[in-house]
Amino acid sequence: MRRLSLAFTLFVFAIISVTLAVLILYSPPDILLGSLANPEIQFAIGLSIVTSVASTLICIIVAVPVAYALARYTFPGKQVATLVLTLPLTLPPLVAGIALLLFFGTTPWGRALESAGFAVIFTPLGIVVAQVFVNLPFMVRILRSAFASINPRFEHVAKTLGCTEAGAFFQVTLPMARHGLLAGTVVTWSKAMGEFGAVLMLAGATTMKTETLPIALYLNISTGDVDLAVAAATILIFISLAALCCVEYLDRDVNVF
Amino acid sequence: MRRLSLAFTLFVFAIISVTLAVLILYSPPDILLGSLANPEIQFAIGLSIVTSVASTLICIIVAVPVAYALARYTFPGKQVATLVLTLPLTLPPLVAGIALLLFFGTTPWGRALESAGFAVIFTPLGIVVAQVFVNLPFMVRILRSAFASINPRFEHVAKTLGCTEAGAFFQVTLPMARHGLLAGTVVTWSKAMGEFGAVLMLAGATTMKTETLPIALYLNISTGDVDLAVAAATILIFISLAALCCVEYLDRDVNVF
Amino acid sequence: AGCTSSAGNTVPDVAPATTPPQAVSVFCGAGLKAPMQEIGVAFGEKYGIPVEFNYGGGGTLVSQMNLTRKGDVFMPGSTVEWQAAKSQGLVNDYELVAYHVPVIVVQKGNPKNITSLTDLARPGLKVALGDTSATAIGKAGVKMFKKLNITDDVEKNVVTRTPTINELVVIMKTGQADAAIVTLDNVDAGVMDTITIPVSKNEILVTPVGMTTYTTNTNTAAQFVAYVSSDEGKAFFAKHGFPVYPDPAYENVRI
Amino acid sequence: MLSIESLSIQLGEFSVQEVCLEIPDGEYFIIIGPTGAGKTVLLETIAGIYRPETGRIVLDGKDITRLEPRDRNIGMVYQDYMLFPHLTVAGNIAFGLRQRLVSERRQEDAVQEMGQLLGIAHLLDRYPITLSGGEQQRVALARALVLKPRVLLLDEPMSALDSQTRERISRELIAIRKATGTTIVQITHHFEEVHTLADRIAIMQDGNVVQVGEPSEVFLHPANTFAAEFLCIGNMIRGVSSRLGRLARIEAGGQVFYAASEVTGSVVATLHPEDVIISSEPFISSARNCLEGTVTGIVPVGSVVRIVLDVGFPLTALLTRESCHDLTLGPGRKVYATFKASAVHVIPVTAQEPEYRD
Amino acid sequence: MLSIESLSIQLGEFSVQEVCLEIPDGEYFIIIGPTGAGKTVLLETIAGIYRPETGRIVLDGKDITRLEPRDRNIGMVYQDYMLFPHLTVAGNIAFGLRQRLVSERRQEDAVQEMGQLLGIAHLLDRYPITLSGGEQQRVALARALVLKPRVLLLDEPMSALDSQTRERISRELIAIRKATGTTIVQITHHFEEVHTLADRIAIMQDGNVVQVGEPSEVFLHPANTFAAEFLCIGNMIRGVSSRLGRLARIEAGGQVFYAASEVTGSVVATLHPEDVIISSEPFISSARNCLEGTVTGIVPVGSVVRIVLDVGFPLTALLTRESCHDLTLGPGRKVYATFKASAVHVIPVTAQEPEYRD
Ligand SMILES: Nc1ncnc2c1ncn2[C@@H]1O[C@H](COP(=O)(O)OP(=O)(O)OP(=O)(O)O)[C@@H](O)[C@H]1O
Ligand SMILES: Nc1ncnc2c1ncn2[C@@H]1O[C@H](COP(=O)(O)OP(=O)(O)OP(=O)(O)O)[C@@H](O)[C@H]1O
Ligand SMILES: [Mg+2]
Ligand SMILES: [Mg+2]
Repeated sequence: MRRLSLAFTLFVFAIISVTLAVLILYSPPDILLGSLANPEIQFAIGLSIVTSVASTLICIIVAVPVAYALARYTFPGKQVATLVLTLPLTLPPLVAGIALLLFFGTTPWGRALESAGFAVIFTPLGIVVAQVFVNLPFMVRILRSAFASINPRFEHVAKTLGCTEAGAFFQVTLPMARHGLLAGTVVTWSKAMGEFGAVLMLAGATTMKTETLPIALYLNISTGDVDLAVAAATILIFISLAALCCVEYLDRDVNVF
Repeated sequence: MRRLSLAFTLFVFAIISVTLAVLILYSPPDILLGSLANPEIQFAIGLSIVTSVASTLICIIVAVPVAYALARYTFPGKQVATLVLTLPLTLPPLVAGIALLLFFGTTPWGRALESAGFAVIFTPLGIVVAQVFVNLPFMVRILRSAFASINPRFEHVAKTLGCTEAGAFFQVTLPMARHGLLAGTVVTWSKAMGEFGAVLMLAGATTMKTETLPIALYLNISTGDVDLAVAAATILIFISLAALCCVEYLDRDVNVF
Repeated sequence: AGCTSSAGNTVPDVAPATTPPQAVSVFCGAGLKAPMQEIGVAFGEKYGIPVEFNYGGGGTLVSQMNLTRKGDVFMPGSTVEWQAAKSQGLVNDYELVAYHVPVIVVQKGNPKNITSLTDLARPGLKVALGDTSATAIGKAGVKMFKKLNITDDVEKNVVTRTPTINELVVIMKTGQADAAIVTLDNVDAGVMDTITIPVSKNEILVTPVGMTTYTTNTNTAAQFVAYVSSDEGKAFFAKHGFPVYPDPAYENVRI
Repeated sequence: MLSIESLSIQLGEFSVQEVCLEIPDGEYFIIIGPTGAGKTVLLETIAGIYRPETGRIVLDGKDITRLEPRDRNIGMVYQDYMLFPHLTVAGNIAFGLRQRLVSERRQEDAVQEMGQLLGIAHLLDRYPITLSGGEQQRVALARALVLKPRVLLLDEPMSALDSQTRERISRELIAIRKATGTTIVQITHHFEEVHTLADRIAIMQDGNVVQVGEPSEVFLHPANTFAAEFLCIGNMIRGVSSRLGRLARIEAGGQVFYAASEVTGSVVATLHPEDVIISSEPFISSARNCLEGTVTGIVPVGSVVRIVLDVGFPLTALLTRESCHDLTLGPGRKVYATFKASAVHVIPVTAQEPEYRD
Repeated sequence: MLSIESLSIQLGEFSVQEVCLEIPDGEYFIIIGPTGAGKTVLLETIAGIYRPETGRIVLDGKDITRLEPRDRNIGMVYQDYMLFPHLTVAGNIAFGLRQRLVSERRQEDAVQEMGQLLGIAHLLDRYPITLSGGEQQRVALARALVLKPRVLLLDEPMSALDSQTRERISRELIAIRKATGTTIVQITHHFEEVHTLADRIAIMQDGNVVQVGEPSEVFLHPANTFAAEFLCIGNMIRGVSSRLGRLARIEAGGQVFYAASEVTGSVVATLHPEDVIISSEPFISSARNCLEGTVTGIVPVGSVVRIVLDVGFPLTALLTRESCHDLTLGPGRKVYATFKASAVHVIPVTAQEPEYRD
């Protein structure tokens, strides 16, 4: 068992690291440095980081109560709600973008939002909205499982020790579900960072306005410029590396067995 | 707490269902039925289902031991392995596709595989490979968290009751982690079903050969046929609905608290 | 080496010619799918040689060709992509097949009363255009506006620039822009009106077809290129609303 | 005053039925009963973990049945400890204080004090999963005690402790009750604790409270054969009772003895082994029963010896080792068993009652 | 034969040090010790859950120290039960049988039989989380017993059971041992179980085995003051001993008494309360110590009464209620306490030993 699973790990590790290495080595350092010096790329990096962090935070804030409700409470229509909240998972991002465009562009609610100053179409706000829409179901699904794995009796006990319902949740269930929460955050943030299709549809690809790193990269590919695209991807990999290091640091030592 | 989280749930439910409804209602029923009668779409549906199921199975088979090793064992280089195995999460699919193309098209290993009959470039096999490469890190990350949440003492106890190490894993840890496993499977399968960029790059978009439903949808949009594209997306939604119903059925009642 | 997993009558694409005949692998712009699919069928019936299409955006196809050295025939949407491929040594000579004619599309009924390119410079309009580096249509737009000297005014109206024409169509269909410049074959007459651009002010694109430099399947590839650029092949383009090359109306188009 | 008014709770197939209890302020009330009787369910309902179907829980005149657990001012020690695995021992103990927004400093002091009191001060930085059973149990106790609640519910709070530690903690509990007037309701399987701690006890069986009373009273006069058997009253003699003056004349196994009771008919007579005196010679007095029998078994039980006689029916007596030695008892030896009529408690056997079995 | 050969285990700051035990086939061996002494760690190491630092575990001449747990043929009941939450009670009990590829039918039969034996047959379809503490404990027992292992390790297997159920299960354990010759190693905090079940016992303290021996021997002759205190030997009298013929003459609190011992110097003399006879008149004999004292306390403890005297030092005696009543004892009453010199056990007080405290 130990030997087998370590062998699998080594194998997958080898494949992924070779693939990433091939990718990283493909772009000569001068192109990489050149991209980094490019103000358009710099803007894209900044925009990507800001929007992905914002959308991940929104996902966490929204998904936590939703996942909790789905895991703990019974209410009429719960099964339907569970299904509907998982459905957008399969939507290809492009279609999710079309759906959002239809929703915000053609429905009265969408127009009402727009006239209330919440303009999302072709704006940086749209990037965040698209990322949230695409990633929220992931977060909800992962967190729901994490909450469902925790014995609700701990919350009851916390309540007899003086907690409010919210207190019990934040002090007991959430910390006990932290593995799932971290996994969900990593998945959500990573997807937000790499999100492309839906963002492109809803927010457009306006240079220095709604151009995120993946879009910059796509534009480069579209012009047939693989080198520049790979350079952008390399930058993305290094950003992820830094972020993941932080998360792993948070996840370290939290096994209290 | 209850009221708040139910309110959030209702809100998210409303937004998602309206958005999906707008999308579904957008394609008139006759177009939908027309697409379903189209042999190209039928082929795409079949190919999508077959490849997504295959890649999900492969992801499960590979990710389970890897996630277990990362959650349980200590070995030299574990931290590096943990990071590298999570890194591809942020790669936009298109870049993942490029990386795979580089790996299989330009490296000696890739060519060796090809001459050994494992041809992935522009073949249906490539679809599966692309999906696995893109989704494996998701599965590993989610499963790792699920395994880390389970007290290893249960495995020890199982071993004193006569289990081998593998037996203890399959009979105790894995069933106890079933929530995480189901979440990972749903996420992986959904992503595989909707995967586009990496598949397009590696496997191409050859009609009746490597054309999955998301690619069919893309080609339809490319030829200006948005209606057909939305019809394809609607079909995708219904397939997901059916699949998710099954999973929810499996996930029902497994709370033993 | 064999491509055992491909279906039906397809055969290895790098192996020496054997029976059954080796399929022609065509890397084809996604926008050309409708006529090309039919040409593939007709060619197969006529010569008994199967055709395999790999569709994608022009840039994507160039990247794939660059990395895999696969594909016998390259057929992008316009000569712009051809130049990109040529600069990387992937292709050489081409035959011209059809025109991609840029047109202005406006919302059904033309509510903003747009009649010409210069109207796009009118303040307050919402205009969606293709990306200037990634799309041929974007590049064409730049040239047209430059000719009319309205570049800055139009730029103020641009709400988005998209990396492919696909998004422009969706944006028009969902009503997010008042006008866009797309190619004629992308127009969906059911939901939008078309304003033609006079040839003199237009930057018409031409669709080329040609062999890749590295193909080992030279004979069949040449056969296919010849077929597509024959009148028989061009007829399929005409059927799908493409003006075919050469067309006297577009005589002085610069390529 | 904690009043439980005809409380019923349903859990799957199991139900607690119409339980009524009145527990005055500062009382040490102990609940005993066989495993699965519903003791834990009852206590957790009082704490607010389960919602009762019907009935009320009233504390100091206030109906707390529907109150949030946190507003009840009731502390509980759980049978399975329920320590929070993600908090250290100190974090667990301070958990309730943190909810009350007690200052950090005072939290620390209180945790330290509790740690000292329960002998877990050296474990404060550890996580519960690394503790031994008894250590976990003391942490669970500390977590409840530190809040100084109005009512303390203890579900087998010392089951994992050795007798020395148990005694020390019992003493602390008594001291706490004296100092603060806390009402304590405890579940235990240790009769010793019943004797040393309880003001009153209740016996539960199958979701019902069968008997409530002072321990000595309950041990002397069990309400029915179930209670008598559960309390391990050594002698339960099945017989037929008839009136004889102010006594009951009981015939059993061909012998006759007398009891201070008015019950007649088919009965079970209970008699504590320690109330039986063994002597070599008969020892006649008006107030006493004296039966002749032979020794059939001698079982040393800790510090005392259990002698089983056959006097027509089996009769058990409890002697100190010294007395046993002095009497030179041995199997087959003929002896006399003397006991007071007032030591015999008579329980009528009703039709519904299940057959007494061992 | 199970031999533990200088086994050491390290867990965080705690360590079990150089434990040596020899447990012959079919023995009922009980380990006692205060909470946190390392009993569970020792047992779980034998079962194979922890890896020892040094030392060997040898079963029937075979070194099993590095063997996989499943190859040891050792069954264990865990203190915290460790039932699998995702399996029903039946699934839990059958778990081990499934590993041995026993046929479905025979699994079911075995599960049914165990269910009957332990009174949990009605719970077979339930999930562990819905069970009461005692029910869970019996499932844990069933899960281990059903495998009929060569050695059975029981970690406080009856702590959550009422005394009746405990007695019944003790009887079953004895019967199983008789029928199969299983070696049983049990941890308990109940001295009663020690007396009724154990062939031999070991006392653990702080990771060390302090004393091993037959229960009667250990209770009469505790190895040191810690053991004496832990065993709750009622009288521990600190004094100074000197030789007088074949006896030890012990001076304590101004009084003198004699013990059959050869230990001299600073000592602690232990004396079981049940070995002390109380009488109204002195009662002289050469073999006995007879001290005059006054009654200072009378504590009824279950079926007996604990009398505390002041004879210059505090001295406790145990009487039956009857005797206590007959002697008309009351606080302040002057009485005589008589005990044999052979009943007094003398423990030398060494410098290292911690001060005896209560
Ligand atoms: N959620 C539940 N569903 C079904 N039955 C339950 C549930 N919870 C408890 N029970 C049953 O209720 C009965 C009483 O349980 P409870 O825990 O109160 O017993 P107890 O008196 O505390 O026993 P013990 O002394 O063994 O702890 C048990 O038979 C138990 O199986
Ligand atoms: N993983 C660990 N890390 C550090 N200390 C540990 C660990 N596991 C156990 N200990 C400590 O080892 C000591 C012995 O534990 P053990 O469980 O053997 O006690 P025990 O004798 O069984 O006590 P009890 O009667 O309370 O069950 C305890 O003080 C405990 O805190
Ligand atoms: Mg209980
Ligand atoms: Mg223990």
